[in-house]
Amino acid sequence: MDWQAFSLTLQLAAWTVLLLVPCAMLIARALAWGRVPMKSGIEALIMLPLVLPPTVLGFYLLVAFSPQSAIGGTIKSIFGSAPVFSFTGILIASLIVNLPFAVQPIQRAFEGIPRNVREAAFVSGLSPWQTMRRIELPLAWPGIVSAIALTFAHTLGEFGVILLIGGSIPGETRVLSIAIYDRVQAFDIAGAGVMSAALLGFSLLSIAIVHTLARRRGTGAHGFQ
Amino acid sequence: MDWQAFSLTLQLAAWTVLLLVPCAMLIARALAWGRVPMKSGIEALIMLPLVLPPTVLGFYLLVAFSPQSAIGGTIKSIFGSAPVFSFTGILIASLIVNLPFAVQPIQRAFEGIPRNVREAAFVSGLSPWQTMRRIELPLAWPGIVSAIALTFAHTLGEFGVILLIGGSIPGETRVLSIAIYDRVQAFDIAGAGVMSAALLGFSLLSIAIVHTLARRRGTGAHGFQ
Amino acid sequence: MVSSDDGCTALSIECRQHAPIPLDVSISTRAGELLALIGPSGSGKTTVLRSVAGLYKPRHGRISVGGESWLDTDKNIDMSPQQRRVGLVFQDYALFPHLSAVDNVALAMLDVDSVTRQRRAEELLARVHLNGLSHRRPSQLSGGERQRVALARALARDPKVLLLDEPFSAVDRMTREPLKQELASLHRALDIPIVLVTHDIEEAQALADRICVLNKGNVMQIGAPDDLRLRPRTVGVARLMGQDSIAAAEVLGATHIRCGSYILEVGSVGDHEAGAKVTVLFPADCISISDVGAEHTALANYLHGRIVEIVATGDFKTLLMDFDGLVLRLKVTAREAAQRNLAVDAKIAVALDPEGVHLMRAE
Amino acid sequence: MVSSDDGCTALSIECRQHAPIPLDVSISTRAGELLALIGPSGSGKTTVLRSVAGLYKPRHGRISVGGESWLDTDKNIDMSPQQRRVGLVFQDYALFPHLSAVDNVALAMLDVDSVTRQRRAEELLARVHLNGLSHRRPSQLSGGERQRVALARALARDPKVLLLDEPFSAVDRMTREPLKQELASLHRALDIPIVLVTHDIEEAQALADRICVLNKGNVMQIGAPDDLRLRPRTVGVARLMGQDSIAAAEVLGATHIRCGSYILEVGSVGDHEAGAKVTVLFPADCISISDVGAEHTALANYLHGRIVEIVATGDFKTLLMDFDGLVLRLKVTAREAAQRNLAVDAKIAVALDPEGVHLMRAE
Amino acid sequence: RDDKAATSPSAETQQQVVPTVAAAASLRYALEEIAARYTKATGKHVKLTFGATGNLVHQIEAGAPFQVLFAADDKSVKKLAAGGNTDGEPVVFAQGELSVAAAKASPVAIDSELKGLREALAAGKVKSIAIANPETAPYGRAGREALEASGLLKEADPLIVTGENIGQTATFVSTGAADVGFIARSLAVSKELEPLINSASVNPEWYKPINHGMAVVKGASPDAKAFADFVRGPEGRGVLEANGFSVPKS
Ligand SMILES: Nc1ncnc2c1ncn2[C@@H]1O[C@H](COP(=O)(O)OP(=O)(O)OP(=O)(O)O)[C@@H](O)[C@H]1O
Ligand SMILES: Nc1ncnc2c1ncn2[C@@H]1O[C@H](COP(=O)(O)OP(=O)(O)OP(=O)(O)O)[C@@H](O)[C@H]1O
Ligand code: MOO
Ligand SMILES: [Mg+2]
Ligand SMILES: [Mg+2]
Repeated sequence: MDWQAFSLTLQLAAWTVLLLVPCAMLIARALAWGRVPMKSGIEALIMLPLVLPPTVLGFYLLVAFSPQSAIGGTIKSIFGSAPVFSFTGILIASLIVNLPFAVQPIQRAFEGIPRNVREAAFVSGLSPWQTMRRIELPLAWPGIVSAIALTFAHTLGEFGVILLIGGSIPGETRVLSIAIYDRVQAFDIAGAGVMSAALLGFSLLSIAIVHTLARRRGTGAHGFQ
Repeated sequence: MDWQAFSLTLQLAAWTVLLLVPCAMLIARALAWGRVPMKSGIEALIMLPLVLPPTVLGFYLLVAFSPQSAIGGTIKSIFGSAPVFSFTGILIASLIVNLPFAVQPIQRAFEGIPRNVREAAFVSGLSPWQTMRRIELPLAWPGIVSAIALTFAHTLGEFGVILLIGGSIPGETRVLSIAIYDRVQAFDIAGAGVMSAALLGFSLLSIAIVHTLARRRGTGAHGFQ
Repeated sequence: MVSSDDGCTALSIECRQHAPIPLDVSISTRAGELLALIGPSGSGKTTVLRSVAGLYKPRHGRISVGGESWLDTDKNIDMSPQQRRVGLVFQDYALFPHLSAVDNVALAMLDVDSVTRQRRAEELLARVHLNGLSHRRPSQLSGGERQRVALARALARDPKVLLLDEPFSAVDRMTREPLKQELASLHRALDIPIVLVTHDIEEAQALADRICVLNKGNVMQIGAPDDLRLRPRTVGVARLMGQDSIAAAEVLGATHIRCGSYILEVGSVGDHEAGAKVTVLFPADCISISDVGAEHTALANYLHGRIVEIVATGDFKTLLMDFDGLVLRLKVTAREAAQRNLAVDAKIAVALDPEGVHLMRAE
Repeated sequence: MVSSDDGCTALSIECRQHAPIPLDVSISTRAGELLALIGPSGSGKTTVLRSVAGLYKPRHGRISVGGESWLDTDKNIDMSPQQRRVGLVFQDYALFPHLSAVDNVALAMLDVDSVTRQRRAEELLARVHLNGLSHRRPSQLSGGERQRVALARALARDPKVLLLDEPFSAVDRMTREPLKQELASLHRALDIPIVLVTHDIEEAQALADRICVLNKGNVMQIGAPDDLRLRPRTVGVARLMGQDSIAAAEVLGATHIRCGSYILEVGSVGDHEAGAKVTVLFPADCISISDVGAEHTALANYLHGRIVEIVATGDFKTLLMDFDGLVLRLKVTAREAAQRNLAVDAKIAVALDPEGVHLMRAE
Repeated sequence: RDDKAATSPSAETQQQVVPTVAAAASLRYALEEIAARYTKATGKHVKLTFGATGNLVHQIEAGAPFQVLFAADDKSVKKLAAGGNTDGEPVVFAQGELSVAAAKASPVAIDSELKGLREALAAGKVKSIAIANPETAPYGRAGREALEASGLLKEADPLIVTGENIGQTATFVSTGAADVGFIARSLAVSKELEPLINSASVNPEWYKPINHGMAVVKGASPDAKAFADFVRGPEGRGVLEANGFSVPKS
């Protein structure tokens, strides 16, 4: 069992959720109610990472992140190193890949909040920000939990993109899925099995926890009568 | 441009949506309102394909589907051939992989339907089936569209699992994502670029269409007042 | 058993439970009877209707309609809402948000072929005066318009029992009048029991054959409108029925009570013992204004005092009169008030009809 | 301009648009005035309130409160609902489904520190008689309980304008009375304009300083309750105000009209020419029952006919009387009906006070 | 037409007629050329599928319709044979050479003795060194051996990034994502990669020989066997050698 890969995977998933879900909430909210020009276009764009095969995406990211490229070069000149073959790099990739998983369920949840409940909040003097925090987020909670679960779980299992831009560096970019793949390739089926089982058990556990949470906080959210 | 791969990919995505979404609706509905024992457990199980690295999943499917295994053997004795390295095989894999994408958004959508609207349907004499067809499905439509879009798009881009169990056989299992990867590996960046662009354009188009549909049929669905 | 008269008890409801919503009701109606269910907010009216419709299952209960058992928790009978065939107007309408008004109504008639269905739905909408709005969605309708769509939908199903949870609360007087007449004619035409929850006592009195008063899940009284108005069992019922001339009194004998400084003659003290503390109601019917100054003082039940307040509402004025601490309220027509020169602080004398005075247990 | 009196027009509303909801209203109220907004279902009452609250933006409009401009489509002023500081009770309550009753109320006072907020929220709930239910979620409350939470929430914000969209529609008489008294005392205490949408004319008459009648988005009439009741501008207003004794007539001269086979004296025919067809209203105040048989036939405005129908509702009876084709409706107390032995088919005679008879344009 | 055939009812028979051949990524250019020549010479076609050797072996064991496997090593074909999945004994048909390579823009100078790499490492100019996964890809194993033999492993170890297979490693190098890398000479000299990189063969004494094994899968058609023979025949040898392989005397 590769504990280092395990902890790395968890860190990656946690950071992805932590950074992505708040952004996704803002985007989803704007798409649900805002007067966003070219809404359909933007929605399609957000779906993009879902459509591109992970390795294609990975390849383009590799090109974009390499120190010789414009993006990679700029980042290098600012942070001292290009994002390729680093935790930062796979985190950025993970954020991009998970965008649709985070935005879609939250957007649907926001859209499901009755208009007059939001209006009641406005009339009660709640600023847009307070309305979001106290009314919209609690009511959209099940959708947000969906997004967290999808993003977290998907990151745990993310493979293609990381394979391409990670370089399998122990403790830096060798996440569990890559480690498992290595084992399979090396015909170490037993080793792969142990790690897969660990990943599986852990994911099942975390999903179950998240869902229980959803039910707890979500109580009454569906009680629109 | 590999048109064969393109049409194969479309067929795969279409079949996946066609077969998966109706099942997902039934599952999601049962989870949303049914008294399902061990609900959290089942929900976690459905999320599983999301968590497992595609290659791990692919590997296990490969083992399970091979003619020597119990499952593969049974299928072979019924249909005359094992599902591995065939369109059927990648279709089954695609169904499994996409299960969470199909179930989650639909479940959330069902949960969002106010209780008394369903009660009104019962009192109006609509059987559970009619209630589902005439009330619940139209009201859950945005969620169903989300599910269709996520599933369709994700299948277009699916890579890891198919790489492992598909074997890249032209006309049978070489879908576009695999063909693109192949081009990248062969340093035929231009060829990969053309195919990626085609995939991308097509997906954007289909997502935009689906979303427009969602808005059309979904009008008023959010008009709970 | 309940169906003692001639076996044709149309709807009989028995529900008992302690929590979460306390219920202990036993109501039965005859076919073709319109029963009004009134009671304070939160007394369980909606819950009773939901129980009849099969949307709520009380811990213990028996509900039967025309001899058919819909619910019997002892025998484990519990028919589904679909099987029960009720027409229910939800307090909050519960329209199908994605369907037009006409489709909302038509959907309750799926057993009918689609052409007839559309035609009948349009007819029903016309009956609730919604012609021309039939293709609007609920979100494009006003509150009262929605409520009427809900009413049309409830009627569509050709129900065995009609349950109306404040079906007119959101419609104005002009719209309400014809609707009430629709309901009244429906009531005559259909031989089904109708249960009407309403907060409008006048409406209940005008439409209902009997009124049932609920409080905290208990039936306080059930009877003909005048019964409840003139002979309420409790002060609560009296007040709900709009009777405010209520005072404390002491029973003196078989036909006399002491009320404040007056000794009043009453038709009967019922089974109250002499010396018992009672609460006494003077229904408006038993109060008549006498001419002041005429020396009727010797007469029984002749009170004279002062007008404390006059509240004008439309064609009527409500007098608040004080007779040495006995406060009576009386609604008179504006015409009468003018003729009699009634004014605040003016003296006033009234005579109380002994037969009308009603005694209740002390509060 | 509107604020001609002393510049302290508290609330002035002007909205004009054709579609999708036709609106053409111009209303202004004084500070501390309670304005009742009545009108048929779908006449735009809710839309007007929503416009004031900033939840609906009419094509053309000007809304100002205490001199402050909240909306002016010409000057491109459009304050957000937050900035406007209104208390609004939604017709369908619109409570926050995930919060308890007390939190629903407290949330409207975020500017206050949290301890005070909770305390005041509890106080407000007590004021609407919801003690003990403050920790229930909306889904665990009855219709009337929800409505009262909505009322408490609207009061919580210390609003500059109070907008009430049928705030008592779901509460029974016993619960409603104290709530109305709360509203009346609030009305006295707060120096803010209150707009009350209601379907209950009595409520409007009892509570409102002025009543505004809307129809199809147009102001039909605005004035003191008695103004509207006794001198409605149109038949529609008359009927909305509960006046049903309406007939067609022809103007004969400055003080006479012909109505059916009768020539009646009236106080004034206003600016109607002789020969003009008019509709005439006989408010209940101007109809008094005379003794039949007494030969007053020579007297002006003395009619005699027959009682066609008597409808009893509670303490009152409504008589439908036919005087040679002129049909009048009159509500009398049950007491008077008994004293006069009024019964269906009995003869009856009435005298009409010429001053009370009111002429309107022909329908 | 090819795609027509695949979707036509006779797809099944067509596939049996045209054998499918699986090969490691490092053999891509050589085998593509040999296949073209084979078609020219015999008029018969083969379908080529490239992948990581490990995957291909798993797939064949699971019943993939591959008839011949050209691997990047000799271990995998032996494993396949041990599992009873081959028709006859596997053979080594080519030996690969290891190249050190860097993108044209890379700061690392390239030479067979790795002097440039040593200097660049000393100067701290190297951020990453790409090799294939040494556990699964023989070129990766060889790359690691070369670093060790040249005494650079200690400094290089923390900088190593590994590609899934040698093709991916070459992608790392050619895009400049990795500053330098060890790849198959067969790829380094291909016309696709050559213009993008500087490369040099690594001193062959620094790593153990890289044997490419080949096996005919059980039940292979005569056509497939014919192709296998063609690869080992004179024309095949010539192409292999031209693509940077050396061919052992059989
Ligand atoms: N889910 C629940 N859990 C606990 N109590 C509930 C729940 N739902 C309703 N109640 C309570 O049950 C009581 C009866 O509610 P019900 O809706 O039947 O009243 P109602 O008579 O219809 O009142 P209203 O006239 O205000 O509509 C109320 O006090 C309410 O607070
Ligand atoms: N979104 C909409 N599109 C078109 N018409 C609408 C829309 N919303 C409301 N209406 C119409 O506007 C009119 C005014 O509605 P409003 O809700 O203001 O009426 P109201 O006076 O409050 O009626 P009620 O007493 O029944 O609540 C109604 O006829 C209604 O059908
Ligand atoms: O593709 Mo390989 O197995 O690294 O030569
Ligand atoms: Mg209720
Ligand atoms: Mg309204």
